[in-house]
Amino acid sequence: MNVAVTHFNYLAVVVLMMIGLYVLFSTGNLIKRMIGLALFQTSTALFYISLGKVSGGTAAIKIYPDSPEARALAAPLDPTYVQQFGVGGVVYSNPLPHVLILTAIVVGVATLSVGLSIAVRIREAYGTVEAGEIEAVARLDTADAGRDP
Amino acid sequence: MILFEALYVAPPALTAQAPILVIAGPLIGACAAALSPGGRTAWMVSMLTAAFALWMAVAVAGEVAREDVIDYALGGFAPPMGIALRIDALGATMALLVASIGVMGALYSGHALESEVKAEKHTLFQSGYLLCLAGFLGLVFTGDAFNAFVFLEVSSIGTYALVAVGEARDRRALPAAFNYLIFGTVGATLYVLGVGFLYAATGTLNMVDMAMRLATLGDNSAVQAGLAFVVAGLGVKAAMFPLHGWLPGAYAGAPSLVSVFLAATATKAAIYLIIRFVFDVFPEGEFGEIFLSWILAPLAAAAVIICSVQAVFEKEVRRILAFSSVAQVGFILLGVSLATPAGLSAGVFYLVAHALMKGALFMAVGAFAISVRARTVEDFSGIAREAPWSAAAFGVGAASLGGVPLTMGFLAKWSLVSAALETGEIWIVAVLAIGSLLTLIYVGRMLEAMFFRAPGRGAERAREAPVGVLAPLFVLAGLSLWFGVDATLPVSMVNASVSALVGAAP
Amino acid sequence: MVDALHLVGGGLVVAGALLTLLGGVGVLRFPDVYTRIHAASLTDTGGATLVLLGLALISGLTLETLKLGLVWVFVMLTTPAAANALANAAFSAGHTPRIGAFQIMKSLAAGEARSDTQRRETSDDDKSSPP
Amino acid sequence: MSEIALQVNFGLNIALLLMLVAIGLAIARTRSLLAAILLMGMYSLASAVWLIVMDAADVAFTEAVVGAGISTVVLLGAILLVRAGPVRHNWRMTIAPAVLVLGVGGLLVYAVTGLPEFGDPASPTNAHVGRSYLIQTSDEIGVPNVVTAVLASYRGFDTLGETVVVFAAGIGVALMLGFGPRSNLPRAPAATGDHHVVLRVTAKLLIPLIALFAFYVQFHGDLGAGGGFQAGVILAVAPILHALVFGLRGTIAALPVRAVRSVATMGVLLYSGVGVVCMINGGGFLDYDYLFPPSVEAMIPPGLMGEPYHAHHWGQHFGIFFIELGVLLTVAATMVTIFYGFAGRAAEEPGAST
Amino acid sequence: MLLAAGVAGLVVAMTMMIWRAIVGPSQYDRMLAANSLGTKIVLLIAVIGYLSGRPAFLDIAIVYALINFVTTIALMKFFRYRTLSRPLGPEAKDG
Repeated sequence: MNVAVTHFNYLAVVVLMMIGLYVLFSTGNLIKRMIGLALFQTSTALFYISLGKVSGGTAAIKIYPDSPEARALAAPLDPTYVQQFGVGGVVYSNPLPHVLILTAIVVGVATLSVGLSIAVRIREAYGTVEAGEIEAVARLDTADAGRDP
Repeated sequence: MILFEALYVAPPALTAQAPILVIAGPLIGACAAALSPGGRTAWMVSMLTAAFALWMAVAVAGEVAREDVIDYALGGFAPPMGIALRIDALGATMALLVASIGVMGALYSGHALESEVKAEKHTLFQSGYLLCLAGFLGLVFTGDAFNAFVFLEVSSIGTYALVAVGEARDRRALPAAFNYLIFGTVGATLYVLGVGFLYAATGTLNMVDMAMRLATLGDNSAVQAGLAFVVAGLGVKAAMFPLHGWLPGAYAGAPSLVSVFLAATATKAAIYLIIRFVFDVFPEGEFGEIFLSWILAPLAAAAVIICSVQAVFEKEVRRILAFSSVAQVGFILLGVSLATPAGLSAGVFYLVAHALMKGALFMAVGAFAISVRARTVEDFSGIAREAPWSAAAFGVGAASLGGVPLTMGFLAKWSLVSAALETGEIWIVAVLAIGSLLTLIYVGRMLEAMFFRAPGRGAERAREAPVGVLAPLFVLAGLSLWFGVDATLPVSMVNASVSALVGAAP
Repeated sequence: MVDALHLVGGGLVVAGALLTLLGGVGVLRFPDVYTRIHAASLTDTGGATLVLLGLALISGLTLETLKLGLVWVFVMLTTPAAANALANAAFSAGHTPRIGAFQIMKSLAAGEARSDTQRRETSDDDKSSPP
Repeated sequence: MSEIALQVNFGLNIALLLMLVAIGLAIARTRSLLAAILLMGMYSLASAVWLIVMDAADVAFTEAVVGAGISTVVLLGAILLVRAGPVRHNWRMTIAPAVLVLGVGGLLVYAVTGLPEFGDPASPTNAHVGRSYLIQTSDEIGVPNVVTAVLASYRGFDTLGETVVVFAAGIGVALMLGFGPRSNLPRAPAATGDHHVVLRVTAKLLIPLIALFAFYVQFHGDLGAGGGFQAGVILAVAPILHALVFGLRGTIAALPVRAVRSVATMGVLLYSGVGVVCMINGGGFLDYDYLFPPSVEAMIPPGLMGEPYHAHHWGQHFGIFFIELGVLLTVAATMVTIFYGFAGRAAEEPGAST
Repeated sequence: MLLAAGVAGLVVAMTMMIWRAIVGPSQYDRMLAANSLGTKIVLLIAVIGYLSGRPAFLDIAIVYALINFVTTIALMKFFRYRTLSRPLGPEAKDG
C-alpha cells in the first residue's frame, strides 16, 4: 500500500513537529517560544503513541479472559489474528509507549513551568520578553563589563 | 588499582547495592536539603551526601576493576523488561569524576554561595545542586536509553534554574538560562525522538539488547535517522560545535559553583553518552564510519578552530573559559572520531583532564569573585599580588589548559597528537596544532594580565579567598599537576575503559 | 427489550449529536459573541443531556450509569456557569451586543454604534496586551 | 465492539490528526499570545481524544489534566506577569527557521519510510518487550492495568526519575518566583453586591468533589485508567480553583507555601524510601517483592486477598500503593507550588493593571 | 451504527468549534469555542467508550468536565481582573 496511507500517522506527526519547531525558532517572543517547544514535545508524544497502536487492539487494561466483555471485543476480529496477537483472547495495544509518554508529558510540563518562570524574571529584569530587545540590552551590559559595575 | 583496594572499605552489603546508592544517595540528600531549616544545614547535608556518593562510586570502581561489568537490575526484573544499570570501566571512571567534582563543588559552595546567592535561596539551591548531581550520576550509570532521557531531564531542569539564579550577580544569566532551556529541551526531545526510532526498529529500550538487535537488523532509514537524532540531541547537551550556542552565556552567567559543576560534568556526561551510543549501540558498518569521519570529525575540528578564535577575541574571563570549553569539547571529539583504541583513550583522558582543569579555573574565578566584582581580563590584572593562592591555582589550571609540560593537559594533548599520527590523519594533527596555539594565546593573555601587570581598578580590593574555597580549588589544581607527572591512575582507568569499548568499535 | 432500549438510546445519542451540530452552526453563523454563547451553551447542555441519557439507556443499571450521571451533573453545573462568566467578562470588557434592544437603544443614542462594534470586533485580536 | 467501531476508530484517527494539524497551523499563524494559549488548550483537548482512540487511556487522562488544565493556567499566569503585547513578526526571522524546519522534516520523512506500518501487531515494538509485559503482568505483578504495572513496577525507576523531575521543577519555580514581592495579596471582598454568586456556589460544590475524585483516580489506578500522577494533578486543581474563586490569600493561609513544599519533598522521600526498604530487606532497589521481610511475608495467609493475589503479589501491591502515594504527594504539592509562584508574584505596579 | 452517527455528528461539531477558534475574531469567541469544544469532547469520549466496548473511560470524561470549568474560570479572571490571585467579587477597578 501507499506509504501516505500506511504511515499517515507518522507523517501527520512529522508535520506537527515541523510546526512546533517553526514556532519555536521563528519568533522572538519568549512565551510563544515556550508554546512552540510544548508543541514540539507533544508531537514526539504522538509519535510514540502511534508506534504502540495495534490495529483492532484495546487499551492495555486487562479483561478477564472469556468474559462477555472480552468476547465482545474479539468478535469483529479474525480469530487467527486474535489467536496470534492476543493475550487471553483479547488484542491489546502496546502499554510500553504509554508509560514512556506519561513520563515525557510530565517532563514537558516541568520544562514549561520552569521556562515560563525564567521568562517572568526576564520581564522583570529587562522590561520585555522579545529576544531582540533583550539581546540589545545584554549587548550594552557586555559593553559595560569593562567599566565599574 | 591499589588505590581502590586501600579506599575500598565499604561493607559487602553496601557494595552489592553501591550502583544504585550512588544515584539514590544524592536524591534522598536533595530531599533532606530541601527540608532543612537553613542554608548551613543544607550545606552540611550537601557535603555528606556528595561524600557518600563518592564513597559508593569508589566502591563501584573497585567492583568494576574486579568484574569488568556490573549489571544491576532495578526492581528485580531482568533487563529487557526492567531497567538495569550497567557500569563498565568507562562508566565507573565517569562516575568517579562526577562524584569527585560533586564533593569539591559541595565543599566550595560553603563560602561561595554566600556572595552570589541570596541566603533565603540556599536550601533550595543546595537541593537543586544535589538533584543535578544525582541526574548526572544516573545518566552515567543507566543502561536504558529512555531512562537516560529521564536523568538527562532531572539534571537539566535543576540546571536551568541554578543558572538563572546567577541573575543576582549578572542579569544576563536570565536570558542565558532561558536559551539553555530552549536548546537543552530541543536536544532532549531530539534524543527522545531518536530513541523512539531505535525503539521502533528494535522493540527494546535496553542498550545492550538494542545493540544486539541492531547488529542482526543492519540499518534502514529509521535506524540511521534514529542514531542521527540521538547524537544531535546529545550533541546539544555536549555543546558539539554548531549546537553550542547556549553554552557561553550559561557558563558566564551562572553562579560560579554552577559553572564549576557544569563545566566539569554536564558536557562530559553527554559526551560519555555519545561514546556509549556510537561504540556500543551503533551497528557496525559503513554508516558508523561515515558518521565518525565525515560528520563528527569535521565538526569537532571546526569547533577547535572557530571557538578558540572566539575565545581569543573575548574580553570577559568567564566567557573566554566558556568558549574554550566548546573548543576543548572539539578536542575530545576529535580523539573519539579517530575510532582507534589510542584515539579513544586519548579522547577519554582529555575529557578527564579537561574536567579537572576547567573545574579549577572556574573555581578560581569564583574565588576572586568573592572579594571583587571583576569580569574582564582588564579587571583581573595584577590580581595575583592581592590573592596569590587563588591566582596560583588559576595559573596551574591555565597551564594545563594551554598544554604546558608537567601538567595533565600536556599529556592529554600529547596522546591526542600521537593517536592522530598513528592513524595518519595529518589534517587532524594540523588542527590540533593550530588549536593548541590559539589556546596558548588566550591562556597567555589571561596569565599575563593576572601575574605581570600592576593591579587594576578591580584587583586592588581583592583579598584572598577563605580556606573553605581554597581547599577544593587546590585539590583540583593539584590533581591536574599530579596526574601530569604521574598519570598511572587515570591512564590505567582510561585504558580499561577503552578496552571495554573497543571490541564494538566500528 | 434490550434491543429496543439500545435503539432508543442510540436514537437519543444521534439526536443529541444533531443538537450540538445545530449549535455549531449557530456558533459559526451568529453575528456576535453573545448570540454565539447563547447558541453554544444551550445546545451543549441540551445535547449533553440527550447523549448521556441515550448512553444510560444503553448501559442499563451499572456503575457506568452512575458515572454518566456524574458527567451530566458536571456538564450542567459548569457549562452554564462558564457561559455566564464568559458573557459577563465580554460585557464588562465593553463588548456591545450587535442585536437586540440594547443595540437599538445604543444606536439611537450614538447613531454610529454599528461601525463602532465592527471596529472593536476586528481590533480585539490582541486583547492580551495592555492598552 | 462491532466492525463499525474499527472503521470509526480509523476515521477518528485521521479526522483528529487533521484537526491537530489545523490547530497547530493556527498557533503558528496567530500573533496574539492569548489566542495561542487558547488554541494550545484546544490542541491538548483534541489530542487527548486521539489518545483514547489510540487506546492510551492513561496518557489521555494525563494530557487532559496537564495539557488542558495546568499548562493553560500556568501560561495564563505567565502572560499576566509579563504583560506581553502581540508577538512581533519579522519576515527576516522566518527564512532561516523555515529552512531548518524543512531540513529536519525531510530527515524525518526519510526516517518514517523505514518504520513498520502503522498498527502492525508484528512490528518489533509491539512484538518484543511490549508483548511480554502484557503476558507476564498477571503472573508477576497481579494488577489488571498493565500500564500501571509497567509504570510503577517494571519501570518504577523511570517513574522515580519522573517524580524527581516534577520536584526539580517545583524547586526551579520556587527559586525563580518564590521569593519575590508577594505583596498585597487582595483580601476576600465583602459579601454585598457580589454578582459572582453562580461561580462561587458552583466552585464550593465542585472543590470537595474534585478532591474526592482525585482519590478515586488514585486508588482505582490499579484497576482502570489513572494513577498517582493524574490524581496528583487533579488534587492540585482543587486548591487552584479555590484560589481562583476565593482569592489566593485564603488558599495560602490554609496551605502555607512551606508546608506545600515539604509535602512535595515527602513524596520523593516516600518513593525512594520504599526502594531503600526493599534493599534493607535483601532485595534490589524498588524490588517490591522484598517490601516485607520474609518473616512478615510468611505470616500472611495465602488466600487473604482473594485468589489472584497470592502472597507473592503482596509486596507488589503495597509497593505500587506506596509509590503511587509518593507520586501523588509530590505532583499535587508541586503543581500547587508552581501555581503559587505564578499567581502570587504580584508583579504589577500600582495602577498598571487594566 | 447509531452511535457511529453520533460520533460523526460530534466530530463535525468539533470541527466547527475549531474553525471558530481559528478565525476569532475576538478572544471571547475563542474562549467560547474552547469551552464548547470541551463539552463536545466529553460527550465524544463517552460515546467512543460505549462504541468500542470500554465504557470505563468515562472517568476521563469526568475529568474533562472538571478541567474545562477551571480553565474557563482562569480565563475569566484573566479578562476581568488581569491577575489570578484576586478573589472574585465586586470589582475594585472594573476594566
